[in-house]
Amino acid sequence: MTGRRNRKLLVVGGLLGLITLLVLVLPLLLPDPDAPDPVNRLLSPSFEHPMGTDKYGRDLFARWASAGRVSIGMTLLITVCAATLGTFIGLVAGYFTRAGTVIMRVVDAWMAFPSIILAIVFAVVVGPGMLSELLAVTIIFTPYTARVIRSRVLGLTTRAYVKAARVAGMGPWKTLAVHVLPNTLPLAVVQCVLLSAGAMLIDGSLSFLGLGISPPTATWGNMVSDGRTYLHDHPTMVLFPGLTIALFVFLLNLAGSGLRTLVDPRARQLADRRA
Amino acid sequence: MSLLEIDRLSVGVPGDGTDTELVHELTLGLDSGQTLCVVGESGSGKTVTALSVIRLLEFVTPVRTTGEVRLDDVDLTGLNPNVMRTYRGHRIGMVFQEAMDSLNPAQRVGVQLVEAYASGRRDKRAQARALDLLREVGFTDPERVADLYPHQMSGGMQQRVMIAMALMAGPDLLLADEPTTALDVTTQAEILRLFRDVQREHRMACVFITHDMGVAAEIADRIAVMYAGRLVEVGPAAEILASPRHRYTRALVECVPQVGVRRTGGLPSIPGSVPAATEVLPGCRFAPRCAESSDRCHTEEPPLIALDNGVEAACWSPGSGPVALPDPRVLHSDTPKYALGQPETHARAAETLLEIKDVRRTFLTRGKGGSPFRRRARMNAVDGVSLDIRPGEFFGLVGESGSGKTTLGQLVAALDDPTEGTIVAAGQRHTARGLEGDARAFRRAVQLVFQDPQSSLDPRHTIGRIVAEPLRELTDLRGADLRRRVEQLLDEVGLPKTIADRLPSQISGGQRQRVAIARALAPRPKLIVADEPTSALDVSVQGQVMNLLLDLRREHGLGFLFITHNLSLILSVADRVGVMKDGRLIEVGTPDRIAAAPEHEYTRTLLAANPGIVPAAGSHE
Amino acid sequence: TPATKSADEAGPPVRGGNLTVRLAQDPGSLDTVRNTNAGTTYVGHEVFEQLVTIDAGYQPQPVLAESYKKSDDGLGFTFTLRKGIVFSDGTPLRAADAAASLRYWVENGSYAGSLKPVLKEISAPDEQTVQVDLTAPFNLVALVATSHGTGIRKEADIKAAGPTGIGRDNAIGTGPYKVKSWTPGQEIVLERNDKYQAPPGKSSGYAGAKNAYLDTITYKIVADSDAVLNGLQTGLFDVAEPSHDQYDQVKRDSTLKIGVEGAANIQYVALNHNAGSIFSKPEAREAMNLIVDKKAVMASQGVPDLVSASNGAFAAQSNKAMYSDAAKSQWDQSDPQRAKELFAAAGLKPDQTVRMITTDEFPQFKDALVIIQDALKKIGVNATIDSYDFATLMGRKNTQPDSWDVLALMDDANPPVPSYSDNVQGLDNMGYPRDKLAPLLTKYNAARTPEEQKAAIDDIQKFTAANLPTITLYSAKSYVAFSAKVRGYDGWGMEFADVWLAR
Amino acid sequence: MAVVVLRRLRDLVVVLFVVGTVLFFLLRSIPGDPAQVLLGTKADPAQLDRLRRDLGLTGPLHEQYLTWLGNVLTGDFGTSIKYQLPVPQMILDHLAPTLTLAVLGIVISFLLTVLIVTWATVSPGNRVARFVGRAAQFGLALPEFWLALLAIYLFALTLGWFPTSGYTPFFEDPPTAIAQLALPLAVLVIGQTAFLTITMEESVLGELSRSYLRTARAKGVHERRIMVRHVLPNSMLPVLTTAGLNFASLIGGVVVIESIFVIPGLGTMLLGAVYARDFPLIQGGVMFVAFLFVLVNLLVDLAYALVDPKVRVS
Ligand SMILES: Nc1ncnc2c1ncn2[C@@H]1O[C@H](COP(=O)(O)OP(=O)(O)OP(=O)(O)O)[C@@H](O)[C@H]1O
Ligand SMILES: Nc1ncnc2c1ncn2[C@@H]1O[C@H](COP(=O)(O)OP(=O)(O)OP(=O)(O)O)[C@@H](O)[C@H]1O
Ligand SMILES: [Mg+2]
Ligand SMILES: [Mg+2]
Ligand code: NI
Repeated sequence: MTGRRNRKLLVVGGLLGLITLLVLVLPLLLPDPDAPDPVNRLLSPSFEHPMGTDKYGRDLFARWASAGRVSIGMTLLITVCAATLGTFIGLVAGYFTRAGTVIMRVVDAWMAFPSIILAIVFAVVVGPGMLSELLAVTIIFTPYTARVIRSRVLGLTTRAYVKAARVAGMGPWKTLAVHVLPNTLPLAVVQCVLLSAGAMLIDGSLSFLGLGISPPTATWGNMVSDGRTYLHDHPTMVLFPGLTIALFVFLLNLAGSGLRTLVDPRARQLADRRA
Repeated sequence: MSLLEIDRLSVGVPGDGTDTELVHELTLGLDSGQTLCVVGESGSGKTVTALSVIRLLEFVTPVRTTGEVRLDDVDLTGLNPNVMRTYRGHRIGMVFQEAMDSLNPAQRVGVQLVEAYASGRRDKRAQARALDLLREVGFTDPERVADLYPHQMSGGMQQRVMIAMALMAGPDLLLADEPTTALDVTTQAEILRLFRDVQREHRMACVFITHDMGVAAEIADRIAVMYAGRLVEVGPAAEILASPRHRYTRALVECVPQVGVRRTGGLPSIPGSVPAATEVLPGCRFAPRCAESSDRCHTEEPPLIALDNGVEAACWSPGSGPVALPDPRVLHSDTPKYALGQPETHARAAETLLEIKDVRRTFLTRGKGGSPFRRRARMNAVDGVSLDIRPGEFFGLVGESGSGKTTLGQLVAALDDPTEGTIVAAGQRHTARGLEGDARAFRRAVQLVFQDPQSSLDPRHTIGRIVAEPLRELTDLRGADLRRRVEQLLDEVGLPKTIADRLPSQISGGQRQRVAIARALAPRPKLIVADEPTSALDVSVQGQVMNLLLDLRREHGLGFLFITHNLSLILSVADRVGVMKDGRLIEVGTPDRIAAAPEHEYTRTLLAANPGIVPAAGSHE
Repeated sequence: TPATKSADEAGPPVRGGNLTVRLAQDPGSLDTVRNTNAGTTYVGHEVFEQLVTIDAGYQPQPVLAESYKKSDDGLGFTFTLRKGIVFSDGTPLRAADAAASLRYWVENGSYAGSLKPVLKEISAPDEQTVQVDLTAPFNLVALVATSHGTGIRKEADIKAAGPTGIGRDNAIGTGPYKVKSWTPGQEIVLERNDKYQAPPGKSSGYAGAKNAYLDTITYKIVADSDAVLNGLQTGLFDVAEPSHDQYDQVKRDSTLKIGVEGAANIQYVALNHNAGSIFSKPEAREAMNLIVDKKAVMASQGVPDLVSASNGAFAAQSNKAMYSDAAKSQWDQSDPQRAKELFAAAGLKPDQTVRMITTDEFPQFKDALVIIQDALKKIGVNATIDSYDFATLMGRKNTQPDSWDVLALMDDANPPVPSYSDNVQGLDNMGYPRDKLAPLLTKYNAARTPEEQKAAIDDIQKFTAANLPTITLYSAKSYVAFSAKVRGYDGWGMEFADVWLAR
Repeated sequence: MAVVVLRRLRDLVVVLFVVGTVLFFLLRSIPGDPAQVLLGTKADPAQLDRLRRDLGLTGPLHEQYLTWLGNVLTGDFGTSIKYQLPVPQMILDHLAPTLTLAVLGIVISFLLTVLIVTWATVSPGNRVARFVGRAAQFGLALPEFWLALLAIYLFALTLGWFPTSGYTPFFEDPPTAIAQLALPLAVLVIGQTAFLTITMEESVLGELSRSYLRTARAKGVHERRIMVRHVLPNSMLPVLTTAGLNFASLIGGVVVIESIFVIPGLGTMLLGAVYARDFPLIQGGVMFVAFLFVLVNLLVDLAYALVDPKVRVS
């Protein structure tokens, strides 16, 4: 049972790694993804251009690969930021109960903010691009992470060993760092993986709305967006990058729930039921 | 022909690679109208056996069962699931330990009762029967009770409903898995009485699972003792209690604390702990812990053989005759080895170690459940308690669940601030505004041992690191000195040095509690608050841990605030005992006085309800 | 040459029906003076009439004015109104309404910026006469005719104007259509104005007699440009302006017809002359001109039918009066190597990036920058592109003048006067010597003969080429795609007052 | 109960205050203002300044804020700069499409989820039931915008079954309205159902390990009845919460779908308002969305109170 589960997780992780490796290596072999070639604009997929070319004549396969770098990189970056911030807030809100109530009120208000609008406002304030997307998505995801982590921390603080640390004379911040944080980490890691799936989706949405990374840099999301214009004649321009996002997110979700089965016995039952 | 015949039943669950055998070749019989008590320490396979009889285990985990379970000569193990379902409830009823969890929280108990009757047809007959049974299990207003939800009832009420539910379809056999373990002694006494009455009334056979010999003594006709998945001894209750044969049974009987028996010198215990189901032992599974084991015990597994007086036991060197239970009447004059019970003899007699004055702790409760619709109410968990503890004194605090013992303990350990009143511990004042003065000095002086050894140790820290933690925080010891002190502490609580590198999950429950104690000892405290430090442990291990605490007290002159709900235990070891009820300290006195002449009505109830093995007349020469 | 209406479309015109037109944005109001949204103009032309407007050949033609007269000294203009005109609500048109409208336009309209300094007075001496007095000669009629803001409204409506202009509810004009309903953000419905009094002459451009065949015109507000083509193909709209990117697809679709608009735009990149930008240095500007391969940019549009070379001129080549090829030779050059040296000479540091900004409003801006970015990359200059919504772009440009170097936009290729053109005026006046430009503009305004005017324009064009406030890329026409059942329409100016639907 | 509702309403006010204030200062810090949008590229600075003054956008920020706050407290949410209409009216005008989408989307998803999970639970081990779990996980991974485009390509452009975009109020023209809603709704429902299914599956699983099922089995109750009478009702609550949360976030989150399918809803309105720097409209719109968010969660709590006896009785 456990063996099969681990094997599955390995396969999923392997696939994720493979895609990542592919987008890391491929751009070295492929033509410049940003070099326009107006003569060859809007070609359909062929042997020479496996995914065709876009309106500037840029090779879409090369763009797909370099977009992968950016999309995966952004996803990682966003995940790290949102998870770090969310975990910190969750830890503090869960451990310091009185401050926690206040913090959670703020988090509630935070969640009530329509997220896309928030992203737009950020894109406008900071200018569209990496930074604004990072900020916006971090801000969108932080409260969710904070909530999950907090409920976990609330569970942990009732554990006697947290109290025991106090009896042993340990200060609250040190207790947080030494006893609470390490025991939240597995969950935080799982949360990270699930969050990265969400981040990739929202990264797609933002790029799609033109609020993401600036041109000519490609991302899978803005490739879908760019292909939209030619949906009728060149549906593959939308199909390929979108499918990649779907696949990647699917794998991330699988990895997330797979990891969770290692951490959370209840999730293990769910996995067994699905198996 | 017996009603229930279990024949060479083995239950295995698939593990990594091989099956783990949870129950091995168990053979038992039960006549109708009889009560069989199955006793044994945690993990000995009692629940697995019961669930295998009613075939509920297969819903939880894939199981491989061999052998037969016959009810009226029908082999249940071979029935197809649909036929088996008709046996459940109608032929075999079952009552579970956690009544609260065992009831559907979202249905009125009336509905749940009706569902148990004839496949849940909601006809008048079912309802009438439900009300009848509710009345029978002691509710004077069954109509109202039937309309309640489980969470609106106390634990005792829930357990009664569970019993009524098991009776709805009129089964011939009732399985009860520790139905009273989660309850207060007083409530437990009521439920046990109810059980006896109901069983007699309905002429049912009953399998009653417990780990408490005292409980078994109260209601069993026959007793079966299980150890590590094996049946080690079975026979008439009186025989087993009066003259246990298997060495394990004898040790178990000996471990049961008794009211009025002073044992400040040490409690009986069984060394070591129950082997895990996966552990391979060629011989008697009890042999490693057995004081009387011979070579044969370690190499060859003893079969269950019939001995005299209808007792069967699986032991190569069975004992005989009564276990040497100390006689309460005699042992009143028992003098402890060290006269710490008499503070006058102590140098620091005049000063007090702990002074609690009119302490009150009020909680704003928000009701149960995770919903926002909770009404706030004030509840005084500790309601004006005053108490002094002298240096080196062992003070026992007893009371029913929810009486505020833990809350008081937390106040003393300054994990919580009193709403009113002052606590002075080791010269440090503690009031509603928090600790006054040097918090580190306070922590050095007052330490706490928690109930659950499992959760009081950080699962990610090694034992060494756990024990070193207070040393790092509260003392200046570092480096080699620190390591030496940790080793010394481990040694002091009787643990090998090598354990320092292990994780809590890699040691047994009893060892974990020792580690927790070593940690509490680390800063050389003057007062240790011990909140039910043994109640999560088996009786045998409980003795080990108690003995350790008593030894430490003797060696270091430690003061103890020892919290427990086990009256017999505390009466046998404490210098003074306080009884709490509803947040108040209703009675304080020496164990002798409390045992002999309880002043408060409630104390009397507690004493009366305390299950115990009353040495049978004549079994004591 | 502007297209003329072809009468050979099968069958005689039919009255009735509804035409659905796509608008990219809800204009919010029909205040054509203060609201520069394209939709305001489109709808405004159906609802309001000007004293003078332009015909399909961009020539001034009287509409509400029966005639107009320029005084001999060139400082006075007299417009005489046609008699018997009433607004769609029945109020008669008075000269005071026209004067108030013109005054409102001069006060608030950006178009009138160049008129303001020479304007003395606008008055209504009698019920039928509007008099405009100037302090210096000015090509007034051309400006009035071309400006969308000169539609005549009721004086009362103008008085009721709020901070953001004349409200939606006061959109009463004398034009062939009037507002029937307006659902903010969703649609505007116009219906035939029964009180409309057609001017004499055949319908041409905005001028001439309109027949108002359609019962209603529904403007559907659809922001998403990619939904436009789908909408046209599935019959959601009858008329829309798809993007250049969609031109091929539209052309291939047999159910759709294409009308190329007469109006043209000049696409340009503006160079920031502020000290905070590398382009404050003439060498850098020169370098930029050399690096931009205008032909490649033009080709990247993929719509050869719609684009033509700008030759560096601020007006389209078709605009005979304004076009000058004085800058052609400079525009034609492309020399990356020289550009590289010039950038170095300007002091462009190796790690310095050229910050290019634009707006998402039209994809072609970004397209141009992508090509330029690639060209810069080839000579080792890093460039970034940031594309904002329009408001941010303007805010950025105005409030953070040191935060950008290059800005891609477009401007009308048929400016009423040269000073109106961004390519002449520059986007900012901090580093760019507008003071030296001013005399040239004055000379243009004072010109009496076409020859004098032409000479003045040549001078202006030379000045522009020397200082390079902008680099023009190409001139482009917009096109209108419409369904086959739309008749009597050739794509001229989204003007539907003479269009009918085939049965 | 009333006290609780009042307390929650107080929280609501706090949330609105925080949202409103944060937004106010956020908006004033972004480049570009409504004057520029209205007057375009060629406006001269004097004109811009005049318009700004007329719009009340000059003067110290804190004064502007106090003015705004005062107005809001007296129930005046201002007038849209672009449309010259009271903000509440603008919101009302754009509410119907969004609400239709969100309500239908959630209700259909909820019902589908219950159906799917019930079926999968009652017949565990079923191959189709297993497939459902997988499918839900995959559905969760599909980017909404992409799904929308594929749907348009397939069902509108290629097959021509549905219009590509547009919105018609239902009572105006039911067949058109339904046809236009079909695709966006389908896209929404796929994502939501996937999410709710996973939530409910987990919830069912939690219930499956609860001891009361053992009791029910010990009573001899039929497995199917155990699932239908015990497990499913009890595992519905978390799904209700999730559905409520989703509904609330949908209100502000259907921007992408609204934009692709050209639906004149709140999302489109807010997007347009941001681009036009229509400060009062953004302010009012976002506060309204936040209000709905909190309100729906309050309603979910109330629904909880009706369904969950633990809450109901105490
Ligand atoms: N579903 C299961 N899968 C695997 N192992 C199990 C399962 N249930 C019980 N066990 C193991 O079987 C052994 C016997 O467990 P059982 O619950 O019968 O003990 P018990 O005598 O009832 O103990 P307690 O007094 O703690 O209830 C233990 O080692 C336990 O870990
Ligand atoms: N943090 C808290 N908030 C609210 N009520 C509390 C809190 N802690 C304890 N209580 C309540 O105070 C009362 C006393 O609890 P306490 O844990 O002290 O009892 P106890 O005597 O230790 O019981 P047990 O034997 O079950 O451990 C209980 O009714 C409990 O519900
Ligand atoms: Mg058990
Ligand atoms: Mg307690
Ligand atoms: Ni033995």
